[in-house]
Amino acid sequence: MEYIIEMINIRKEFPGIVANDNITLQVKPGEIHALLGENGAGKSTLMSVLFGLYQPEAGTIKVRGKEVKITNPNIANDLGIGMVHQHFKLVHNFTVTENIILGMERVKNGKLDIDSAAKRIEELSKRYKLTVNPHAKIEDISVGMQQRVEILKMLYRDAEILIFDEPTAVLTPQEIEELMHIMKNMAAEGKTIIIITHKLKEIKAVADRCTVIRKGKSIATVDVKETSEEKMAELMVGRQVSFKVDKKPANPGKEVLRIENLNVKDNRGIKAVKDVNLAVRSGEILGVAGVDGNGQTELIEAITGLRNIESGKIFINDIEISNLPVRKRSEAGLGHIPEDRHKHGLVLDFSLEDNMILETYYKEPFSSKGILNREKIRSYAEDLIKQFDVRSGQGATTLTRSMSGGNQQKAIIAREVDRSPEVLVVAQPTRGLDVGAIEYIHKRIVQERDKGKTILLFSLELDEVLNLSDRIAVMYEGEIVGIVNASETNENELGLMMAGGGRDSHE
Amino acid sequence: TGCTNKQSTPSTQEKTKVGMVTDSGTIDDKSFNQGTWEGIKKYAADKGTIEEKYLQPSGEQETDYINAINDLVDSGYKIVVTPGFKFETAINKAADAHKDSTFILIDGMPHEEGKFDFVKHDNVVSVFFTEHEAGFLAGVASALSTKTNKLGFVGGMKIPPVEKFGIGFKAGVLYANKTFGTKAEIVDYIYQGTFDDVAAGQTLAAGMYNKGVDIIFHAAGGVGAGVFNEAKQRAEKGQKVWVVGVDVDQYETGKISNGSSVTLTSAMKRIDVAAYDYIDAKLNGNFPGGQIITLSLAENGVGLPENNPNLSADTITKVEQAKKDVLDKKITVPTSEDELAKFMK
Amino acid sequence: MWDIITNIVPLALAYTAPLLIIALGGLYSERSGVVNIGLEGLMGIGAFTSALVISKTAGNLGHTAVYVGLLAAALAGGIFSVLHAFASVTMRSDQVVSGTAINILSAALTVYLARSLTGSANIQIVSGFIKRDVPVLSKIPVIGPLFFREAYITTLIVFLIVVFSWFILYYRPFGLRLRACGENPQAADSLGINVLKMRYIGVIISGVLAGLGGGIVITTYSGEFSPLVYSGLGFLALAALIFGKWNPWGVVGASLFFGLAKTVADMSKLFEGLKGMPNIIFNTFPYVVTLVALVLFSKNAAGPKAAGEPYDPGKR
Amino acid sequence: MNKKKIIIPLLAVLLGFITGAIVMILTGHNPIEAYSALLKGAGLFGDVKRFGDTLLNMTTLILTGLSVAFAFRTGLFNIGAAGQMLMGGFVAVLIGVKFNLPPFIHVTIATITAVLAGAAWGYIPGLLKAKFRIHEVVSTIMMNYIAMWSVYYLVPKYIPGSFSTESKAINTSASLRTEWLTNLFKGSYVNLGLFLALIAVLLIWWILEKTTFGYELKAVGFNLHASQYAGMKVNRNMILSMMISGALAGLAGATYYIGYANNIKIGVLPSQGYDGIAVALLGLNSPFGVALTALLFGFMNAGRLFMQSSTSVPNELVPIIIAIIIFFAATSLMLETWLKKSEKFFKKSEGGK
Ligand SMILES: Nc1ncnc2c1ncn2[C@@H]1O[C@H](COP(=O)(O)OP(=O)(O)OP(=O)(O)O)[C@@H](O)[C@H]1O
Ligand SMILES: Nc1ncnc2c1ncn2[C@@H]1O[C@H](COP(=O)(O)OP(=O)(O)OP(=O)(O)O)[C@@H](O)[C@H]1O
Ligand SMILES: [Mg+2]
Ligand SMILES: [Mg+2]
Repeated sequence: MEYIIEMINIRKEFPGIVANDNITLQVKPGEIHALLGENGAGKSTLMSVLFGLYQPEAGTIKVRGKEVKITNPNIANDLGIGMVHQHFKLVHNFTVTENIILGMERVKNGKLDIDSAAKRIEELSKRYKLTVNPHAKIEDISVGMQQRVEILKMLYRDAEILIFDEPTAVLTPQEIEELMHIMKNMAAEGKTIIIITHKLKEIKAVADRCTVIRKGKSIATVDVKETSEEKMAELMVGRQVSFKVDKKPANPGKEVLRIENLNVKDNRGIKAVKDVNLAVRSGEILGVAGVDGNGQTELIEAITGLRNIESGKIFINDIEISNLPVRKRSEAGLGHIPEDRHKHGLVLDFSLEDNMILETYYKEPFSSKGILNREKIRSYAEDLIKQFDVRSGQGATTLTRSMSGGNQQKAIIAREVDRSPEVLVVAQPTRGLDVGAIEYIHKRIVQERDKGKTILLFSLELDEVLNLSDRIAVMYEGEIVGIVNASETNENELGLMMAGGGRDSHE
Repeated sequence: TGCTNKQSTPSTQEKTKVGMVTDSGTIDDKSFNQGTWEGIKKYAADKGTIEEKYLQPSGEQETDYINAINDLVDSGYKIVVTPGFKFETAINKAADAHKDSTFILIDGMPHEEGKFDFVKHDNVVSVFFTEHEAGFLAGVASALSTKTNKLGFVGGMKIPPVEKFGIGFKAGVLYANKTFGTKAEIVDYIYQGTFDDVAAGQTLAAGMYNKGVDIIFHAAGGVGAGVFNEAKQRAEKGQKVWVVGVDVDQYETGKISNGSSVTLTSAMKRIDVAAYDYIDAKLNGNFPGGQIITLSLAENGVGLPENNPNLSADTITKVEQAKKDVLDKKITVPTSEDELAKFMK
Repeated sequence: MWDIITNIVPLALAYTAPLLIIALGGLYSERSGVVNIGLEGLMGIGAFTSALVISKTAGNLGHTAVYVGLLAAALAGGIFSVLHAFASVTMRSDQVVSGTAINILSAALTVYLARSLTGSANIQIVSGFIKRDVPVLSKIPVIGPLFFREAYITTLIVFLIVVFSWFILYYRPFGLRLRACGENPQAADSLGINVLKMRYIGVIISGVLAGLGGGIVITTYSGEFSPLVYSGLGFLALAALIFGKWNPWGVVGASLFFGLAKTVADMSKLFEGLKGMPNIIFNTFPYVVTLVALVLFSKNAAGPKAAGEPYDPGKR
Repeated sequence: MNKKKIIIPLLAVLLGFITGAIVMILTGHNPIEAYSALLKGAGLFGDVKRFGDTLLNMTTLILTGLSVAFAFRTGLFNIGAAGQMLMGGFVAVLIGVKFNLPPFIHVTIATITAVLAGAAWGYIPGLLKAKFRIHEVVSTIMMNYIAMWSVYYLVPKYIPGSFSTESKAINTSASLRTEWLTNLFKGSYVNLGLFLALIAVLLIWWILEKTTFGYELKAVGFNLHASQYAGMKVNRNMILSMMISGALAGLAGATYYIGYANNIKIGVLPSQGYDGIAVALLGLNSPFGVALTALLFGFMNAGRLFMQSSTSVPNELVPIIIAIIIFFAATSLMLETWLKKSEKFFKKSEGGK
């Protein structure tokens, strides 16, 4: 058996679009096979077909050489196929164990047998080094642990073929490292892995072979060892892509954003930000690095006004904004690209144009005396759409929900950048985006800096922080444990600091 | 279907269409709607000269009533029967608008809004009942029948007919105490406040029976259904509790599984007779148009049922005596609290 | 005082039982992800069916007819709820619209059928259940007089169903799956659980229980079917469901709380000291205290996450 | 897209009537006779008075429908329109009975206070939701009953009428009825409320589509978090939204109690409050949809009794038909798929030529 999985000439249409256009994918047993392609290229769709969530219009699927019809996930499970979805499919108020056993529960003495399931989960998590607390509720655990739960779900079902759809988009560097390790482990144990990721480095690190998809068509399958990152990117986008952000040295001006002794509590009432002091100057990008859950979210929300502070002060140009409502802060010159674009960034049921004026609708020229000026709004939105190359079906009137993540993100960036706020808080600006989109967004952020704006960048991706920032602050357990110049540091040093060690640590 | 009666015998004569509009509640309310309708249906069955139909208006506002009456008239209904004082102002207007139609208004008289002066229309007869007299007899019967000397009254909403039943009941108990030496006392005299809260009816009845009340007189529509329900459940267990029914003979309503009934007696109001009689009067050319007619004990318009299996012979005799006192005008049954106060002296 | 309490509590329990079972029905439906505003209508169907069946069969079956009537009520509620399931699960329509249609349809249809089948919209039953002291249990001090004296057997049945439901929902695979469908149907689907089937089951159970609730109304405190059964009990049950935070014991608490408040208000007219007070105080009492209780105890009641959203496997 | 939005409810209505006809045939009645009686009773064959009654019925339903729809558009489910309507009506009647003012001024004050009373009754659930996150479904249900019992107590105490179950009639100066309209419609009580309702439709449409306020309300309705992020005052908007919803219901109360009727009865919650839910949903929560649906319901209400009195069809069939229509509207997805299929079919057969 040369191939454990063969998807031959798969075609899948959605209303108005061909998501998969005669794609062929062949995966060898025991290999780690990467799937690469732009946002919307059709990767998730292809995997959903393999997992039985969608039925293809044409094409054949062979598993272990036998032709199969996978009409629902149960069949996929029976064939030993498991999938970790791009958006986790977990029940937030169930425990880890409950989530894992869901659908194949065992009963003992008439009751759900949670205990022996938990035991088995503990065994699995030891064997594959997937640390989880079987009795914790999903809503209480970190994203990284949630992903480990997803993986355990597959292993618990004895999956032999594991599909990972963008598993690293939401992970911290450490977690990514661990995940790569786990994948290699699993491959070594004979499991076959298909991984979708936009990060070429990761493909390089773990994958044996890589199939590139562009606009629903399979372009090529390459041997990863023999193909450079640049080459893969070029195959995927159809042109050359530069990875290094093009930027001149910063030219910082006066201090614009100042944070003094800031303390903030999280949802559970525990102090999440502790005595933070920061000062950012105009014309510079200050990156904040740190492992997820070390108070970044709370810090962002405190600065932008989405969360009350405990004590301390925040200034923009000597105006204290610490207790101002969101609107006042925005008028004082604060902009915010939020980390969760669906929760905060967009009203998904609004049209694109209505989203473009989300913070400025009450101002001239979009409205006067409380009455919207639809013409102005339309022309403004169309202008931004053109300027920022936001792609969508029906232009300004497209329902935002139907847009791809990358274009949704571009819309937010267009909106925030165009307002040209003096201080721009940018959180996870490129999560889940393809290299082309990332390249573009990075360029715009640097442009803003060069215009003399103050930029506070939060990113879980060390690469991004290192590439974009002029200075880097590292957050650990709610404290800023050190600030370094981007040009004078490297991943190793940052990683160490993020783990609580490093040069400026207090003890 | 329930509302049209297709007569099988084809008559050469065109049948007169007789329509009815229901008051609040439905046609099967075991009270004035149902009573009226039964009178009409009985007439149709007996004589075969009318074709009958009822309408339930969309609401209880005057506008709803007027529109329902219009619909009947526009569909060729010549006689319209409306039970309930709520129709008073609507009939006042409709009678003018439809001079060719005849109206039988039960429990009310036409008058203008905000004024209580009777407005005479030659095509309207107004029929009132002396509910207090029925309540009075029920009170006498209850006072004579109680073993615990504790009686209860549950009224629905505080509307004139209900109040009159209640006052009469009080007077009857007083009369019995004075005349026959009974020691009955109305320990709870309550208006529940609705005609539809069945659960509250049961709760109230349970509370009263628990206090030792053994007879409850209800004039409360759906709330009364709750009272009956509680009484029946207790009777099934062998407890001796009773309900006095209202408007119609509620003996059947009170039946329990062994065939007996918890209905001691019922304070009746012969609405069916009124409907029957005035349709007949109209068709025979002796319609008392423009009159206000009060049907009382004397005309057999109110009273207790003929058969009262649950009243002892002695009680029946004594009730007859009380009835005679009223008929002979030896006593005048009060209709209001003020009159009741005088009556006590 | 104790006298008064032992007087009130059994009556409150009698009133609570149908409210509780209807709310519990709502719980199954909403836990599976389908908002059921049609509880009132489903209750009415049950009430109608039980009254009809009991009145038609009591002659032959005697007291057994009452149980047959209850079963028929549950069955009819279940069958009628398929309409709601079909609209909101299969057709993915707005669940509130479909529930509203159920309410309107039920009220009109039952009265229509009652008139065409029996000639009257009121269907009376000769005898329903009778409050009795539960042997042995009613002798337990304190608890006995409160919960087991003057109790309807249906109240016990309802509480058994609550215990059973709690077990089913939290200790059986079925419950885990049902709840998963209400929280994250995509997750359930990806694990091979048939979301549509689970939702059908949830809605049908809600119909069965709401229908049973209607049957209990008839066989305990009402004694007859009439258009009056549509007096808002289903809406109160919806309120109890939310007040009880979509949790069986919470719903028990909320229903009991409401039943007690209502019974106290009804009984108040019988107590000497209270007779003189303006009746607005008693009549609004159950509703006002419910609001106050919500303010005090029930912040942030969040229902099943996916309740109200039709499940569309193609949509992410 | 937009065309489809209109076609589906229309199809639903059509299917509802067809199903109603089938039910009639099955139960031995003549649907053609029945439907023409329904239309005739609603004045669609030229009886001006009857058509006036259709408009009269429509008036209240437009406003309760708008009330529910407006709340829906901002993410709130207002089951409390009945209570808000009742409180509005009570206050209007109170003013109408207690004061003696020049006609125009009197009715204006009565109407405005009704609107305010409705808003106040909506304010409470709004506040409870904003401050304590109490689900508005529970609180509005409770507020309905509180309204019912408050009116039950207040009417006999302050404005008792001939009987303790109803209030005195209002002074004619406080009535929304006008002679010229009544004459124009040959005695129907269609009244100024009709114009108020139509103005409300336009106003609500304008607020929702054209103003920043409407923009905010919709944003809050769709995505609370994004609205917070954008600097909108979420709590304030929630309260305002419930208040406007209540105000519309209060206005419905005015048109009903000092227009349709001229006094207020105790012990009942106006059914129009609940009907408003159906009107809103069938009208797709859009102001114009609500107006059209209210017209449909209005004419069914106005014509149903005539249908019953002049044919053998029982009156209960009308709500059955309404329910069926709603049900078809609810399952409009099925219709949509059918539409799509038929579209495809036609396109294919065209392409084949
Ligand atoms: N449920 C759906 N309904 C309609 N169209 C869809 C649906 N899912 C995907 N598509 C279409 O199919 C195309 C491929 O989507 P897919 O999710 O497979 O992209 P992807 O390669 O996974 O993108 P990303 O990198 O952003 O995850 C999209 O451009 C979209 O237009
Ligand atoms: N319901 C839908 N209807 C139409 N297209 C859809 C739908 N859901 C997703 N898509 C399409 O699927 C593609 C990928 O969607 P997906 O949500 O995977 O985007 P994404 O870039 O991965 O976003 P994110 O990273 O924020 O999750 C997009 O091009 C989008 O247009
Ligand atoms: Mg994808
Ligand atoms: Mg993506």
